[in-house]
Amino acid sequence: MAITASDEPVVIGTGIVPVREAWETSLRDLGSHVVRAALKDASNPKVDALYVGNAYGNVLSHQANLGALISEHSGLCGVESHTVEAAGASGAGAFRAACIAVQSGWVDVAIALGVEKFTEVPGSEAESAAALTLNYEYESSQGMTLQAQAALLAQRYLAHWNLSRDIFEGVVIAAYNHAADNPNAMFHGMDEKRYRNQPIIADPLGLYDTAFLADGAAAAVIVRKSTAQALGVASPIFVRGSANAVAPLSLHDRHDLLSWDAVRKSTLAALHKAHLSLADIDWLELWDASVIELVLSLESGGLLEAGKGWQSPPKPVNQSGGCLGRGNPVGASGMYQLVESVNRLQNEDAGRNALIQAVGGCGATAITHILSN
Amino acid sequence: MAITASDEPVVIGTGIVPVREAWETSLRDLGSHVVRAALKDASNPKVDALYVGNAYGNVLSHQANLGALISEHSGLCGVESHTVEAAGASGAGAFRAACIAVQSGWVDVAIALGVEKFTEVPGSEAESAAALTLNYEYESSQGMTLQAQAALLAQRYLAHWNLSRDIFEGVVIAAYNHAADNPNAMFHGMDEKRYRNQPIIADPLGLYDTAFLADGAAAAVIVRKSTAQALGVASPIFVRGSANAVAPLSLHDRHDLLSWDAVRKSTLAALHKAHLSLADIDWLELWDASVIELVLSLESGGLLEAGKGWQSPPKPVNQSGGCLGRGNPVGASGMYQLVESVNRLQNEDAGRNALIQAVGGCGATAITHILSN
Amino acid sequence: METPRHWRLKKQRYALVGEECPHCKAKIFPPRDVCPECGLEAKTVYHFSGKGEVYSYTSLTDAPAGFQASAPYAIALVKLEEGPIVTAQLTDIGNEPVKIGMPVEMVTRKLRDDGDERGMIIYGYKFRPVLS
Amino acid sequence: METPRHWRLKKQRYALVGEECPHCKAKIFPPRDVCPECGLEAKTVYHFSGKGEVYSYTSLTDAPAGFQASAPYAIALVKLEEGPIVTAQLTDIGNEPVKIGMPVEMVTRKLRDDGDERGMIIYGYKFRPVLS
Ligand SMILES: [Zn+2]
Ligand SMILES: [Zn+2]
Repeated sequence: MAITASDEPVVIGTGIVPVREAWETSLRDLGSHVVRAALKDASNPKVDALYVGNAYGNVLSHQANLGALISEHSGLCGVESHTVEAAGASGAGAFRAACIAVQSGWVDVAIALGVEKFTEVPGSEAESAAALTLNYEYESSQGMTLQAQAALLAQRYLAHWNLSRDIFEGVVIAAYNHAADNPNAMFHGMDEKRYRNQPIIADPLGLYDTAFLADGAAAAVIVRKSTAQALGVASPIFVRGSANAVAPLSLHDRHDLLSWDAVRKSTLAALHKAHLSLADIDWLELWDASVIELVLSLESGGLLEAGKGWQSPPKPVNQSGGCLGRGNPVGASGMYQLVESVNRLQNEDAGRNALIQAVGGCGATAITHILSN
Repeated sequence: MAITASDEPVVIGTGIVPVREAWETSLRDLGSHVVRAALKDASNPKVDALYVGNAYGNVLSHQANLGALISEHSGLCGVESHTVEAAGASGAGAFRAACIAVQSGWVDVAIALGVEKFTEVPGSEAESAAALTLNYEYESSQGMTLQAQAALLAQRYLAHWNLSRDIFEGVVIAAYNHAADNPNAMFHGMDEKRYRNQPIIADPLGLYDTAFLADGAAAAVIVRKSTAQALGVASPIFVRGSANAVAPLSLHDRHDLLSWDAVRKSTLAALHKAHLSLADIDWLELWDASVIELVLSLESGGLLEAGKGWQSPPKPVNQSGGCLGRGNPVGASGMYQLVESVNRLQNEDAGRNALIQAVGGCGATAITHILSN
Repeated sequence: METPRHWRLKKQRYALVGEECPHCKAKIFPPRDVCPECGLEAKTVYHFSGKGEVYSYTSLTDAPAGFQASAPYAIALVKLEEGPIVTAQLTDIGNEPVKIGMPVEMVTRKLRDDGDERGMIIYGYKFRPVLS
Repeated sequence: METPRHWRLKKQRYALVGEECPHCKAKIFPPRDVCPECGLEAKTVYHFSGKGEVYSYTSLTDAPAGFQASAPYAIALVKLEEGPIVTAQLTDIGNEPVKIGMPVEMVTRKLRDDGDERGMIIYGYKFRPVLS
């Protein structure tokens, strides 16, 4: 069949559980729980495909082929399924795969799932496993970690712009305080005293400057606009733009450490696809696995000037609390951003546009979506 | 833009290296080598996306986010990229993702890559890692392995049909002998004496009844037919059908152990999409990570009757030698099947149809493509 | 060491605790959210008798990491009296040849010895021939 | 134990062996197939001097598995004289505070001690302050 451009992907149902340390629950149960919730929310359409965004299941749960595992557990035997992996952008990658699939006309009803389970192993092992998204041969094999990468960026940023680490305080406290209003968040507020007393774990970054690794899952049901009409869905949320762009995986392979090419390209491509400019965007959810990543995303995405990414942005950013306030189930976080944004748009006046961006690795992969109500 | 149904995906270039134990080469080098070869074969079009099919990189090479790693290493900074994982069907999953992407109109030029690197670790660790595609909580944690799964299927099959393990001999010897003509294959022939002297490793299956795990990579460049015409490609290979279907991951969760639902559904859906029946198919490449998997694929795909999957099929099957004769770089094997089939169709008279099917896990995920010249 | 997972699975592993579907009465193991027979929600706890028969089997000489101490061992699909099939090792089989259809019953045994993972020993279900 | 990988990387790790692009003369490390500067093929072996300066740095108290023995340690991006940036630990820094721009030179040191992975010890490059 021929799909017209105006028959764009829309979201017709979502499922989400609070980010937490879900000791008592398996990867499979976390995933199937939100898949079923999303399907129920969409009035149980017949499903064609389930795309699973996950970064660490192979290592932390010794489990590959999550597509077959979770679809069976969700009562969806026989559908299409595979895993999408792009480090922290895995969930957003599953969402984009679902959008592309319905847009192709080869798939009518797709579910995008983001799921991550860190508490299968003790915290130290989880931190080591998290370094999988670095270049093993030339980064993690030298003793590099995710937090150290963020620290190297932050150190260079402060030196380049002649700033002190105090600039991070306002950004981080805002994230934790926004999370106080998010029922899916692990953290509920932060005061100056607590922030200033944090231990420095990778100079210049402290304990609260990097998001806590945690468990979580979120899912969305995606169809074409015409399918939503046929199903009688009253107010779907439109996916107007979608883009994925990568940069060199390793920090040492980038021409400019402080300019995130993947974020810039992905932002521009998603806006271009949506026929919108940044001025048309009402609010944004950007990536903040660490505070410096949010600063660089704000600068490279064009919302703040270079060297000023720590200042107050001109539009609402990360009112969810972001990864810092919500907790970071890495491969699922992109779906948290998207599902929470869909739910928020459903409660806002019509005509709002939101830009949602997840980043995998330390600026290596950026996947951007533009949602509208 | 609106894509018409007749503007189907086509393959305009391929790259492949022989399956082997590539001690001296990294996952990244293996991948980028065939990506560049495929691009050169396609006269170097501007690339929009690279989809990486890989099953074990996280565990065997401690490396996630292969999309960013391999695209940079291939000189493709800034493209879209992510990893597709569906166990043995990962490579075929990347191919399907590329087809869907160009069909959506959101992507014009996509590369599908299958890459797997087992020789990063000693053989025993590789065998243990391979069990990741089983259900960890209820299969691998009980001491189950891939070979044991195949053996359980084979044992039940022989008992159910009252047959002896001699039925496997002809199937396996044919695979190894077909491989003698395949320059990408590890093995080059097998005689009865050698087969009969093989050690039994998981009763009733012997050493040669399961494919050897090895390293490999293969890639294809996929565009829409109209793009191929604009690029001046003389004779692209058409992707007429494509389908992915899953079954319960664990053998113990299946209603009928000897009927592969995923294979049946995926075969029928791909034929339906291509508006073809099995009678229209000239030859097939089916999955044979073990001999019993080929037997069950032949039966569930409808080529031979139940209980007769070990007999000579009515059409040419696995003239490449299959995984048994080629060696099995698991997440890459699906792309080997596809790339070799594309290359073969380019040298055949026009009007041929080939059915290519990869299976992930032990019958858990089946991804089928129908290619025509 | 993977304490959370093994703590979570202990109940199922020690006593074959699954579910009974409240809708179609199917007995379910491993436990899950959706009944594989009728597709409706399943949550009622059900204790299996642990009796069954060998549905298929093989024996492994090359054991995977963590299982070398028990190699060679027989691993089987066991069809429980109540319907579901379970993956498990066979134990205490002595010189008796394993056969499809052979009656077996559940026992608790050491499953693996995580020499590499800080000496953790994991117990769980295996099946042995029913003494007749 | 991961012999194949470490054997493969030994040359780069012991002596900072990279490439020089035959087309644009860019010096490349780590070695790769395509020159990151001009996009053409790069294969000519090039030995780096091992001299450079700290481009960025941090110090870690919580080290990942395999690196606990050397914790706390400083890890840096080092900009080599010839252009490329390398990720590496700093060593022999004594009480001198690390600074961006500080001159450093390559030395070979023990990188990790794979206690968990059969006692394999891996050597490779680290950088130390240049004695002035
Ligand atoms: Zn039921
Ligand atoms: Zn050059």
